[in-house]
Amino acid sequence: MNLPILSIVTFLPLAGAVLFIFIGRERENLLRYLALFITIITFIASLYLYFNFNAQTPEPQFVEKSAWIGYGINYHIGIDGISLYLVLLTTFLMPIVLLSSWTYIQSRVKEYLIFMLMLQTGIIGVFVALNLFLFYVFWEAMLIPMYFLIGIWGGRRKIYATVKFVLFTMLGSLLMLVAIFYMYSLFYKATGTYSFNIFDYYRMILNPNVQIWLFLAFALAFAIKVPLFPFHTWLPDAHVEAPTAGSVVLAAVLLKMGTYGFLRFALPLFPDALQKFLPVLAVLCIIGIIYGGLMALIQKDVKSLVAYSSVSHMGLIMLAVFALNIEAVEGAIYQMLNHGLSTGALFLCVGILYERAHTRLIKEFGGVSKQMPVFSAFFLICMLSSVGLPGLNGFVGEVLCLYGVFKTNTLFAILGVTTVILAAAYLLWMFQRVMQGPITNEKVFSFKDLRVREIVYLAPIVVMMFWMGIYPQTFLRKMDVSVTHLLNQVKKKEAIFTKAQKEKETLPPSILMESEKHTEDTEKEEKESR
Amino acid sequence: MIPLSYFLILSIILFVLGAIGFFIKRDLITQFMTVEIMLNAANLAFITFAKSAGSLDGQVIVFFIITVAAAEAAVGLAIILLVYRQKKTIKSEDIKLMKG
Amino acid sequence: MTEIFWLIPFIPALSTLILAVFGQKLPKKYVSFQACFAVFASFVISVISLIGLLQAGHEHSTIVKNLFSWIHAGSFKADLSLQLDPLSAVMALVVTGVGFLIHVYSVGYMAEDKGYTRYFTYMNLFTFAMLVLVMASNIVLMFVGWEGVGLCSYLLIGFWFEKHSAANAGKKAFIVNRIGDAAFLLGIFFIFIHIGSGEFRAINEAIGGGEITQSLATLIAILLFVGAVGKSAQIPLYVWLPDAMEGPTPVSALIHAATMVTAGVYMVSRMNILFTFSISAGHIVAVVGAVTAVFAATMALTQNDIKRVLAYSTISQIGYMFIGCGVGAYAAGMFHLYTHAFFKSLLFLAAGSVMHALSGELNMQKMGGLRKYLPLTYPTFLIGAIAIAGIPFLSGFFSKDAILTSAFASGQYFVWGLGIFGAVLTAFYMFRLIFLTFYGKERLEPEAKKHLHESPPVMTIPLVLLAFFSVIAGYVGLPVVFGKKLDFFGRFLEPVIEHAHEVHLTLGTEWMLILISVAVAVTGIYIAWVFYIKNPQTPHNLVARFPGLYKLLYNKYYVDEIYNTLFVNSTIKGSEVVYDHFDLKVIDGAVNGSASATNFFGKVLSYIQTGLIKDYALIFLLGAILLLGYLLF
Amino acid sequence: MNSIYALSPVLIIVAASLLVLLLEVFLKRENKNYIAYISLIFLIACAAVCVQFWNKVYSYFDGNLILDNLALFFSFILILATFLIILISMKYLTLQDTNYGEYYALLLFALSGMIIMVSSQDLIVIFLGLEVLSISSYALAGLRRSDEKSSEAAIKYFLLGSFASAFLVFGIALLFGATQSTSIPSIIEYFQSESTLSMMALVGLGLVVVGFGFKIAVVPFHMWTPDVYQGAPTPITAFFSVGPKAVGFAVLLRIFYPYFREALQSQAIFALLWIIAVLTMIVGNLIALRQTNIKRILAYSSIAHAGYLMIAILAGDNESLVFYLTVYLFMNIGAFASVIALGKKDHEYLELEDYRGIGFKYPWIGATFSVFLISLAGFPPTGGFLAKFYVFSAAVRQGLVSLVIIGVLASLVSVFYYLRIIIYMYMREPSYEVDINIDNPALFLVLFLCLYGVLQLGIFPGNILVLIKQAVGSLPLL
Repeated sequence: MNLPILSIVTFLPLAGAVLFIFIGRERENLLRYLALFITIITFIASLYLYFNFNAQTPEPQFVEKSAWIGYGINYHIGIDGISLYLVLLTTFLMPIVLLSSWTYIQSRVKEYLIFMLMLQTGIIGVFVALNLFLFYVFWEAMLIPMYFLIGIWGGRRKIYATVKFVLFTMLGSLLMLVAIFYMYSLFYKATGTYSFNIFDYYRMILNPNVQIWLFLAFALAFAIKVPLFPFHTWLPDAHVEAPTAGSVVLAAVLLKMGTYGFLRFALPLFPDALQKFLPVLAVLCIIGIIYGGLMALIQKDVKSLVAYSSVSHMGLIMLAVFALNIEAVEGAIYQMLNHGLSTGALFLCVGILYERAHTRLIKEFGGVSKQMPVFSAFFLICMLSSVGLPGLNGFVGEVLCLYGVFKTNTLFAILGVTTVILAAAYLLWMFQRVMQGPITNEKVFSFKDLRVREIVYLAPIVVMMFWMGIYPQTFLRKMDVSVTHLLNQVKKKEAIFTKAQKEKETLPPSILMESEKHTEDTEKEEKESR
Repeated sequence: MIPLSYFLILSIILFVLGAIGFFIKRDLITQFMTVEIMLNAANLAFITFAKSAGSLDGQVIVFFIITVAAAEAAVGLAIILLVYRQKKTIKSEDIKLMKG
Repeated sequence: MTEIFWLIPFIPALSTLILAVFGQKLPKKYVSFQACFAVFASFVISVISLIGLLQAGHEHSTIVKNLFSWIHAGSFKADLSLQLDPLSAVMALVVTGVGFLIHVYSVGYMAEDKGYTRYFTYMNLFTFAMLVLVMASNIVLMFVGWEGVGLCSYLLIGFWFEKHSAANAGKKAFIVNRIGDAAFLLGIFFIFIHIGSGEFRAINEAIGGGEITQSLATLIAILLFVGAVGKSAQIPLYVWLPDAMEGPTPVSALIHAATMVTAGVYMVSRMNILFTFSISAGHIVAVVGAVTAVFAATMALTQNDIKRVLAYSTISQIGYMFIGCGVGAYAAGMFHLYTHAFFKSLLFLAAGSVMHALSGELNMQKMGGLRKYLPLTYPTFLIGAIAIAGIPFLSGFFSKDAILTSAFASGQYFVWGLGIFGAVLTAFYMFRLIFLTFYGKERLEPEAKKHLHESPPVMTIPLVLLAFFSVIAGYVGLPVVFGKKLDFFGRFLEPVIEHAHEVHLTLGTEWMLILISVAVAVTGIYIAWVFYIKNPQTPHNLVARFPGLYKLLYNKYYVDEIYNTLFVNSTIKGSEVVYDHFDLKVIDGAVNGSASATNFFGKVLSYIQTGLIKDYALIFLLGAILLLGYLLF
Repeated sequence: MNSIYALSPVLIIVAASLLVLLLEVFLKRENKNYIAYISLIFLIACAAVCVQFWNKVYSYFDGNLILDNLALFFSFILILATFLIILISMKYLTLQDTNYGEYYALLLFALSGMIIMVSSQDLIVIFLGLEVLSISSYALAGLRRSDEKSSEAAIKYFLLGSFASAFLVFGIALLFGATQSTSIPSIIEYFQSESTLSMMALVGLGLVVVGFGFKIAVVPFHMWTPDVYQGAPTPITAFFSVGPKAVGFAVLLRIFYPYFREALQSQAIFALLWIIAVLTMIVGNLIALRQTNIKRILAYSSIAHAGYLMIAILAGDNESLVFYLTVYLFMNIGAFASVIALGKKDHEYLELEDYRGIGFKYPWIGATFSVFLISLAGFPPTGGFLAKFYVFSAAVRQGLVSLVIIGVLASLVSVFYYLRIIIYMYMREPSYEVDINIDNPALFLVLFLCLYGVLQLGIFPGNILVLIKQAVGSLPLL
């Protein structure tokens, strides 16, 4: 494949952002249309990825690798069955998000669009990076545009929210950075060569005692991003204060970076430590599921309600990830996409309401359906998909997650099933108070039903919801192999440990697994320089 | 004759005196003078060592240091004058516009 | 000809799609035509496929049509595949047949409503979901229909969402159902783990082959049954059904009487092998059914809201069906389901027609003497009442009798006793209803009396038809006393229903039982006559005599209140407390606390920076001294 | 090879400064800018010489002055720094009436001192260079005669500076006594040969550390920094924050790099520097949280950065150290340049409050300033990130994990106050009018150059890394 399609998908938005710098800020509509155009092109390009994706191999595809800085820092990207969909999700949502903020963002449109595009590049980069350094660069770089998006276009407590968001995330990721360095040096000590290539790291088998610390560092970073139960408080603030578009991206894609991180790094790199911490993590997930649901039940602000609901949903996803079996993990990935669609859509709906009412307090609404029947139909569908109604996407993911969890631990599954009830409770109650009943607030009478633009960006999501609910094989088929491969890796390493522990061997800090295929990515460094 | 260590001890004493003097003295000139004392303590040390080693290096160095001290004195006094012209005082505790 | 059976659910689905997308633009007439036609078409097809089955005979009585593979992940495989066998055929027939009549009826009933199109969209959607439920060939797909009908009932109960009560009822129905569904889901998982497939056939084979243990079977059965309890409004999850009457009356007739609520019964019969295999599960089903039958009946005694009476009676009747299933007479249970579909929907529609006549009046205390005004509604209503009361030669009699007989035969006399007692109550409250509504002196609001009129033919014709069926439907399954081979229904179902422990009673006992149930019915009616026609004071005297009991019944044992305080409010209150004191104070407090702590240290340190040269020198010197000291010692 | 060429960079600069001094007398006040141009030309010439001498090791004064690649690289950096400083000064001087010819002369003298320091192997020569640097720095700090703060900065700098240099000299004296020499190689040789070090030698080394600790402003010898930075004319502050620091570390590098290559890490001196590094990072960052004056914030931030650089010293990883200093030059000068950009006749906007809404009022300044701050905070894809990345990864490789953890946490704190400035620039509505003099092409040139530098070093640092490798390759390995 001669065309570096993956790089194009990744960096096209950034190129757009750079281009924008040279366009006058007063030509707002030009900017808007251009941004929309760019994102759509990106989406189309990413579709190319989907159609030419070979589902038969777990190896990363569309790989591009070129020497960059040295010391094992290479430009190395590629996608497998896991990251493919997250990339697609991102590219799919971006145009929608831009459309949703078409009129909502009136001030500083130029900067807004620039940050949006930068954000997209950052996010996609995280999902495609196969070099740990590159991954970290994107992971951190992505914070900056988000910081501005919340901080400039946010609500009343925007500054508090955005600073909290950035510091919270950085706390985790900086410790992860240290862990990365540690692995880096371990690899150097083991092989005498520098590498950040995750496939080299996959081949590394670390001493359990070392693993524990590294795992904790990684897990913290990802757990904050997900967010797992005790680290969730940044989320409601960020969501409530962020502009609609921000919330959508945050909920739909950014949170997935945490779960993705677990799948891509924490699990295959530290299987042994994972086994140690599995109970704790699982319990946290379950607490998250129930706790998030209960908190969502009593929120007074629609947005924070949805925010807590995603704490609950993500809890389920993580629980499934930790179940470590094919059904669960596939379900988890599928549920990531569902959560992306449904929660994103819910935020869009909330945004639509907010544009009309300029409030998000539930008690200010009531009987909106009467005024906006079309909207209520969309809202209903999005809500139901989030509730996990069969026939819509949510169900497939949910049932797979729960089933997978059930396979490994019945009790956890039974506790996890409460989400089925809680989700229905808080969402339906919210829907009743907002959309149904008599109209109490005369402001509601002035609400206009959906504009064409709004329908245009809600419709694709709804279509996807039905599609993913009725014919999920489209998506499940292509992740099968990758997921199986991932799980095998974990199993293989565990086996080596259990063997080692049986024979009472004392493992060195790290040994290298003779892997069937050698990654030639490790370039020799002359010893003198050290 | 007097053992070299005595000179060394003297120089150390001088140095310490200077150092202490620097922060118990109250006005800029004196503080600057204490610094001069410390420099000269260093000079004394150099000479002592030069003697003990029987090499000239140390003695040469002393001249360097004296020159430096002189230069410092020139600039330093100029600055002190500048301060005096603005604040009409050379008490060092009156100089605390910037803190925190 | 039967191969096209898979079209049955998809015709309504298509119609739903069209209505949902273009509905707002289409003319009313067309909308109603399309909606009704869709259901009618699938009705025709189900008739065809039923005939096909009858011809096919027992050996190949099950046809499976696999449309496409739905979810395949690891060991979890669920296909979109439909199955036609006697059981599903009967259900499909009921659903489409009764459904069609109710659609037609709705054309008249909803004529004035703004949400006309929306209504028919939902109705078609419901028909689709219900048909998926009954024709699914694996349990996951069944769950799809299961939740689908739940959704539709949510939508249709809350059809007039401007009304708080309606919106509330809808939400309540959905959430209560979800509780059952959660259990159902777990049951599905157990099945997948231990049997490895969700296909009914595979499940039955597995159980037949003794692949799973008694206790496991019981566990699964109970989990599934909890789902059924939710859907079919049995104790303790029945609370949503009475409120569900907030929806339009045809909806109550179709969803909350004829079809959806009986889904539980269908599911149990579908899994009958499982339920028979685990004896204790069967007992539980029977007992729950019996208790519910009586419990609900008692609540029906004192209600004045005509629809609520019918709602409680529905609960109670479903209780009977579960008795049937519980004692292993699945055929009987299904039979009652089938007859009940006719007369209960008849009753609802008739009640609807009464309301229509009285411009929406529901309170029976504000009716009376209506029989001369409603020449068509009255007799049909009466037929329905007689049928449900269990007077011989009408459908209700046969089915109920079949259930009670087999209950007796199975030796669970306690259950049987409850059933009999329930029968008395049933007869009583039904005729209380009749007498209060159509006899005695008129207690109408003058306003309502002004434009009091019989309903239009589009509404009355379905009534007549349903009445007709309520009379004759029973004759497909005559009691065994008339000879085994006359029980067409039972024999038709045989291939899918295994006859576990069938005890043959002597003819004498059979007759005796029949007589008892007849006597019981008559007694009930007689008491009602005494109470409400002969000397209408008696109720008031009774109330005066036992005020406590009356209050208890009138307030439905305060169950709603108890649930509210016990579950709903406590949850909300608790969460609020946790949110305020834990989420905000503890967790977030920790976050902000660490931030301010850092800031505080910064403050402290910045005090050292006094701006005085001597202090700077002092720090410098101290530093130097410490440094040297460290180096030397 | 022994050649008089070794002197050429220093001589060029000194000549330049003398010439400038002369011109100052003859030129009229309004065309003082010529002086600037002339000095710029000389700087370019000197830089060219450095480039010429690359990979040729000239030395003179029997090895006391040696132009190895390290010296050349540092000289080049310092010349570049001075170049940029002069560019940002030109307008500033006229706006803030500091327009004295000796300004440039002093700057050049300071530069010559620094070049001497980086290109010398002998402590005494280094000391002399240091004094040349310091004395002109004292003068520069006090150059805004109209401003009391300026003179206060000068006096504080002067007194404490000379105090510190006294310690340095005495330390050198003791080392001389212990080792009979003042040349670094022989001293190191002594340290490695002796099994038990004489007390005198240790104290001497300690005092030397103290002396340089003052220059590079590590805790607890940092006290002067904020005040001097705040009081001095802003371009000079930029100069202080980059030049002396770089030089100080260059010297420490020469002393400690070979020192730590060996297994001497167990020694007390290592633990000592460890403590100093930790203190520096913590104190610098924490106090910075409280500041409201931009120059003070940057002052404390520069202290904190000294802490990170100490980590590099401890890790004995010269490459990362030099790279960090290079990046630091660009981002810090850039930051100060942005601060200078926000000034008008006789007034500078230095309080956080002034920065409300600047980002949208002056998009370019705001954007560039944000980039520099983000780089200082260490976000990718800027040079600041890569610099931290190298230092920390090197440290981890040397097993200094705990130190690195403290380091990253400290930089987490730093993120807060760097982003705080951005908050003011972009997320707060201006409360009063801020109008600045934007007709200042030289300044914008500098902004651009620094921006370029920061991004180039952040994204494609390859070539510079090669140069740095060659530079530190010239260090003696024992």
